[in-house]
Amino acid sequence: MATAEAAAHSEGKAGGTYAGGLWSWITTVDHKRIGILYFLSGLFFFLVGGLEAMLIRLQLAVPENTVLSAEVFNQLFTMHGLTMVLFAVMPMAAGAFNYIVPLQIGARDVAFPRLNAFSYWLFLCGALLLNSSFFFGGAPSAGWFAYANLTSSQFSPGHGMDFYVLGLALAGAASIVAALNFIVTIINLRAPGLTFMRLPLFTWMTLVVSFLIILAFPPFTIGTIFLLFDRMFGTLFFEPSGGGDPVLWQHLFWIFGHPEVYILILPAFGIVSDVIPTFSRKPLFGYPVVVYSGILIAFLGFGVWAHHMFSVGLGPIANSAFSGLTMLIAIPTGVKMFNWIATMWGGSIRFRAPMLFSIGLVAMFTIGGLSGVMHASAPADLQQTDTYFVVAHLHYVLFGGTIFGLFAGIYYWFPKVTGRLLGERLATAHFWLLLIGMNLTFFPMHFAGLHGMPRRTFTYPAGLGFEGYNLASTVGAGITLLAMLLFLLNFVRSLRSEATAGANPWEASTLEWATSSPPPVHNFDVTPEVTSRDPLWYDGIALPAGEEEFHMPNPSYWPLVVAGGILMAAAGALVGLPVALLGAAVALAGIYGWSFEPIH
Amino acid sequence: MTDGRPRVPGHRRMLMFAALAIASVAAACGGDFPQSSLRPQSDVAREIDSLFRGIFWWAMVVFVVVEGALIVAIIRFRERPGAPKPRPVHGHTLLEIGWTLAPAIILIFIGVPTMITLWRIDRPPERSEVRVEVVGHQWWWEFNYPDLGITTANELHVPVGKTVDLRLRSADVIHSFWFPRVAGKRDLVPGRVNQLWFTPDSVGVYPGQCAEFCGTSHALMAMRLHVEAEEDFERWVEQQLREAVEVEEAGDDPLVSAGRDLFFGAGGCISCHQIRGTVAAGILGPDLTHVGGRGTIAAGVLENTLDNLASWIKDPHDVKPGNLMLDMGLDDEQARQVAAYLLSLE
Amino acid sequence: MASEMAHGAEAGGLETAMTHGSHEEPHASSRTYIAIALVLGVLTALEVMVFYVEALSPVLVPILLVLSTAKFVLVVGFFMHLKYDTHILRGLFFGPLAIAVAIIVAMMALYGYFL
Amino acid sequence: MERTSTGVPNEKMLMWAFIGSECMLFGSLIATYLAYRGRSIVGPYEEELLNIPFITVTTFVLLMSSLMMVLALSAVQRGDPRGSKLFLLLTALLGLVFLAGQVFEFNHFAHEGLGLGRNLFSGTFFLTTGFHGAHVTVGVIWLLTLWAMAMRGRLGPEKSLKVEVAGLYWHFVDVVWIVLFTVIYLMSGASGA
Ligand code: HEA
Ligand code: HEA
Ligand code: HEC
Ligand code: CUA
Ligand SMILES: [Cu+2]
Repeated sequence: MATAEAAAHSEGKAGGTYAGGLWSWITTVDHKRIGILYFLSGLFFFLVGGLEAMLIRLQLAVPENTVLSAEVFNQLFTMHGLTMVLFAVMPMAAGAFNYIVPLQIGARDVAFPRLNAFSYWLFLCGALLLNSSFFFGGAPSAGWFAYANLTSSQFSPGHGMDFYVLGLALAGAASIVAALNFIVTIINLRAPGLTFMRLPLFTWMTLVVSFLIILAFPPFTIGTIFLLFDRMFGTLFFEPSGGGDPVLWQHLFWIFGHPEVYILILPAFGIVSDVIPTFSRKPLFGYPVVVYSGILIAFLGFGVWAHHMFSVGLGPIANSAFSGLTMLIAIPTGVKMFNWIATMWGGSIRFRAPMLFSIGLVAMFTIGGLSGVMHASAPADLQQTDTYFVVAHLHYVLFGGTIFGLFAGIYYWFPKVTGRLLGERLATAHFWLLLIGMNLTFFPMHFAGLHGMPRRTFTYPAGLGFEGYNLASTVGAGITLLAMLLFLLNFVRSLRSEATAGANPWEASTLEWATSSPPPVHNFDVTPEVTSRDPLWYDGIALPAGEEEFHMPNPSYWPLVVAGGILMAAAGALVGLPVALLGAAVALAGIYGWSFEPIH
Repeated sequence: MTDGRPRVPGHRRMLMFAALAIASVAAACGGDFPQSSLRPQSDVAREIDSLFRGIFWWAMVVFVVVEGALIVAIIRFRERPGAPKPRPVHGHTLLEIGWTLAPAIILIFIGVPTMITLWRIDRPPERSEVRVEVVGHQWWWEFNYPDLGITTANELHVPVGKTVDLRLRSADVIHSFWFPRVAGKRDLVPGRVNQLWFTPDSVGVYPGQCAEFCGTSHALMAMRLHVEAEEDFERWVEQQLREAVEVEEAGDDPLVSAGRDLFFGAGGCISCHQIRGTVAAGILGPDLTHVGGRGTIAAGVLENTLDNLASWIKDPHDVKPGNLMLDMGLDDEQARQVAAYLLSLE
Repeated sequence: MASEMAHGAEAGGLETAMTHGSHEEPHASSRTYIAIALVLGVLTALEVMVFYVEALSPVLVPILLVLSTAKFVLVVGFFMHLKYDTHILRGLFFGPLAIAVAIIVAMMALYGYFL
Repeated sequence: MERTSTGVPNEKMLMWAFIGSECMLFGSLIATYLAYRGRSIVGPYEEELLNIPFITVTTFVLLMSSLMMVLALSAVQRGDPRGSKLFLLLTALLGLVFLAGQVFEFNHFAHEGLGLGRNLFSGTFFLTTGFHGAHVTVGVIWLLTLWAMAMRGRLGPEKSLKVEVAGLYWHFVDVVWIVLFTVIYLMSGASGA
């Protein structure tokens, strides 16, 4: 198709190739490179979080185990939750936003390339800051939602909670900045003819998720700042002795926390909405409905937060309101499931790795969704909350949903990014092992929970009937680990293989497949004009003739300087005022350097 | 990263005792799952259970439909050589309406029973026959019966068939009160007073546990519920109302009297514990007036035997990491003496 | 009143409009801005007055809500130009604002304001 | 100027999206302020401290700075360097006056015994208004930067977008104060829970 010409074009163009070397990565403002950085960092933290999970499972393999001390165990599940949610899934998704979205909308880059680099570096600073707590007296250990007043300086005297506050403040700010960038990019940089109702679903869900991020993170930021002030300056926000209400933290956290779980799942929904049509060779069934249901899920997501608080004692009025609103979300989510199945229906399904994982998502997420509805019933949840039943629910939606969706995306776009296909046999083995492993790990947790096993317990006594379930979970976790090792093997091997994928190996329909694999620095030699929803399938693309003028932005190290300054300022809160002031000065200098640096 | 304290093989041995204790409870009345929410023994727990079972079956229906359709689709429409190119269907309005309405209808069947149960159990009880004030501490439970003037710890005694009306509050951080066999959870939130009630309908001993992460030893913050026949409960009340000295004078075992001296003297125990009728009036730890009569100690973690008591007193952190009882530096012999004294406090 | 002002701006015909390479409606004139600032000042004065009038205390909150909403709308609509900008920008602002307000109201309900 | 799908410049759209996010930030602060209103268990209480006449004056100052801001923008767009410089400086100066008022108020409260950790009112009040003050501070720095550019003749009509975006920010900060002034000060009599 158009791609061959595009590829041929890029040869002759100035600025069509990347500079090499470490410095070029550090100063890069190219969305594709930043996407790769995001993804690799996310993958790294996925491994870290996975390792933490393995230790958790090791300790819980048998009753009254003593592999880990209580203190270490409590740090591990806290950091496991935080790492997976904020430093594995979100950056891996951000990697895909960065790499794919500009390609899908026919843009040369995001709207603010340097801001984009800044988001990445700030995220990395936040992640490293939080994880460094392991080496400075212990990680936070109050759970990923860190309920007050256990987090007060009285009950969490070490620095763990300070790292929590500061690390997550940086990561949160980074996410907000990145999301703002994507909102502008998607609204403003679409190729001619690419109307909103022609956007690929992944781009749509990126847009929706970006809105969720800019709206959900601020309440959490405020909550952490209250906590910081309570801990450092003696305010009373969560201090019962001064009239403060620890439950306020729960509200602020979950006003963020519930939308956050949709921040985690919607990118995966976007991916499978692109993958399923490709591998069924049929356009997405009910496109507008799938789009609107995504928006509706996000919107409703702001009105259900107290379903995490049914046992707090908010009273029957609040509980029934939140219970009912929560159940409503099943409707738009179900609609998505049904439209995906209808897309396959009547298609010609190729079971390549991306499709396997997409089907896996539909199958597994449904289970997690249904246990979600069981939670949504407030009285029923009084028996389930804070037990392993919740742990089962959250892993079915997060592992069976998000992780499966992300792997679908990894297999789908790996050839676009590298020009190479991932090995199909290892991929298939990875899929089946992962499916078996995760079910063996997380399905028994439903029973453990209903039979009375609380979560976040570093040990459990024999005799309550939990032994079998836990052993099964641990074995399952081992299988998951094996599956992941297969993936890593495949990843490394494929990187070394020959680049034979071509522009559009899956014969997909969206714009990112119209350019070469990997794409040239400027993505498209000529901005394509789009005339249909599936441009590469039904003659929906026109490439205007002639040369086009464009400038790619210069590399810049200012984003890194500003992020570093902010990291220093944050660390200063722990180390001392001079460091904080110095950091602030560096950041400010960075901002001025940045503002007056020529872009092109 | 462990704070320099030696790793504890003892900890494991101790828990074994608790395990045995729990197993015996299990054998007595719970089948294999003595702490299961699926084996309800009270009005509230039964109501929640039947609500849950209803939802469960609706979920099964959805599960079968979705997974069934998925499996049919991937089998029927898998790629076959020579098959024609699929027709590009873009949607179907009636179908969309159908699969929007169907879940909505199912949700009505889930939502209405939910609301009915919610409004029944989430309001004050119709009768309030046994009132208990529960105070959560890191990591043990204090039970006060304001009408009866009783204070005890970690083991809650109630008469069968009477509505138990609990007021829940916390002395430090958030805990959550949970006896799965008789009721759902309710949090103990500092600065708030919560309510929970249930009417147990069968005699038995049921394990329960703190269900909100509350710090290092959250996992070891268990408790017991003794649902007793009316007469047994009254006998227990009478026993609890007595002051400790009366009981204690009965025995003049040398071990006991040595232990008593240590308890009130060099042991330093009275700075934290109360024994009514004596000078011991500490409030940081559980009331020990009738500790000898409890089935378990240290919040349901250890069976109440001489050996266990002695190991607890000798090294409480070995059993329960991070717990707030101080290691008073007693040696084995002394610990046994104090333990013997405590066991005499029935 | 709002529409009159917009009209006045057009009638004044002051071509302060800047084109960003796109079609853009004319901005209001300096005179309009000053008029709006005056109105804002008056509304503020009214608010403070209402605060001090004992007799109005039962309806203090509704009145204040109306007055401050009016100020809010004036600044956003004219100073921030939203009245003339594309609906996308309006959505970008009023969508989040609606969610924020809904959450504030829900929190007030949860903390016993409407009981 | 880059082509955009909507005709709205990227920077402007970025600022509006950011303002949307800020709605949630200040929304959370206001929600907390209201949730905790009237729950302090030791004094001094808000009724004893809040000085309505004083704050009315600073409120008025901030409103006027918003007026200066639109005038500055219109001067830049017109290509009127004198007006640009004058109005930008005035905007920033009025902002500084407002900040000075806030510093004075905070000091006064501290003198009356309202330390940061004194009671619930102090925490919610200082953080809510303090956050707003921090926004004003950033705005003032930004405006002064623009003013410096104008002084060096580097702020012609072609740069008016820079001023417009800064203006959006500044007006939003003003709008937030309209809400805080009403909710914190004028509604202080109408205590909640
Ligand atoms: C990807 C993340 C994700 C997603 C998508 C969801 C989706 C849902 N979640 Fe989940 N949830 C979490 C992540 C997620 N959750 C996490 C991490 C926690 C724990 C946090 C913690 O405590 O640490 C949690 C906890 C949690 C709780 C609190 C439990 C407790 O602590 O007591 C509740 C309560 O209502 C809940 C409900 C729901 C519901 C109703 C949905 C719905 O959106 C699901 C909708 C989907 C379906 C229902 C399936 C498909 C639908 C159909 C096929 C249509 C027909 C269906 C019906 C008619 C029922 N979740
Ligand atoms: C996206 C989110 C996500 C993901 C993917 C996972 C994945 C896993 N989780 Fe996690 N989990 C959470 C989010 C997630 N979890 C959250 C939010 C909580 C709540 C935390 C809290 O209570 O505060 C939780 C809690 C939680 C608990 C409960 C802890 C407790 O309550 O005490 C358990 C227990 O088994 C568990 C297990 C696992 C396991 C075995 C996996 C596995 O499936 C992981 C598989 C991944 C890998 C195996 C990675 C590959 C690793 C390697 C290849 C190792 C080699 C690497 C190196 C040598 C560097 N998780
Ligand atoms: C610093 C205060 C403190 C001191 C001193 C102290 N204790 Fe304790 N004690 C506690 C606390 C707190 C608990 C609850 C621990 C838990 O279960 O987490 C406890 C629990 C106990 C229990 C278990 C009670 C039950 O019902 O489960 C016994 C028995 C006990 N202490 C005996 C002693 C003896 C004997 C001494 C003196 C040698 C002593 N304590 C000294 C604070 C103290
Ligand atoms: Cu108390 Cu957990
Ligand atoms: Cu939720």
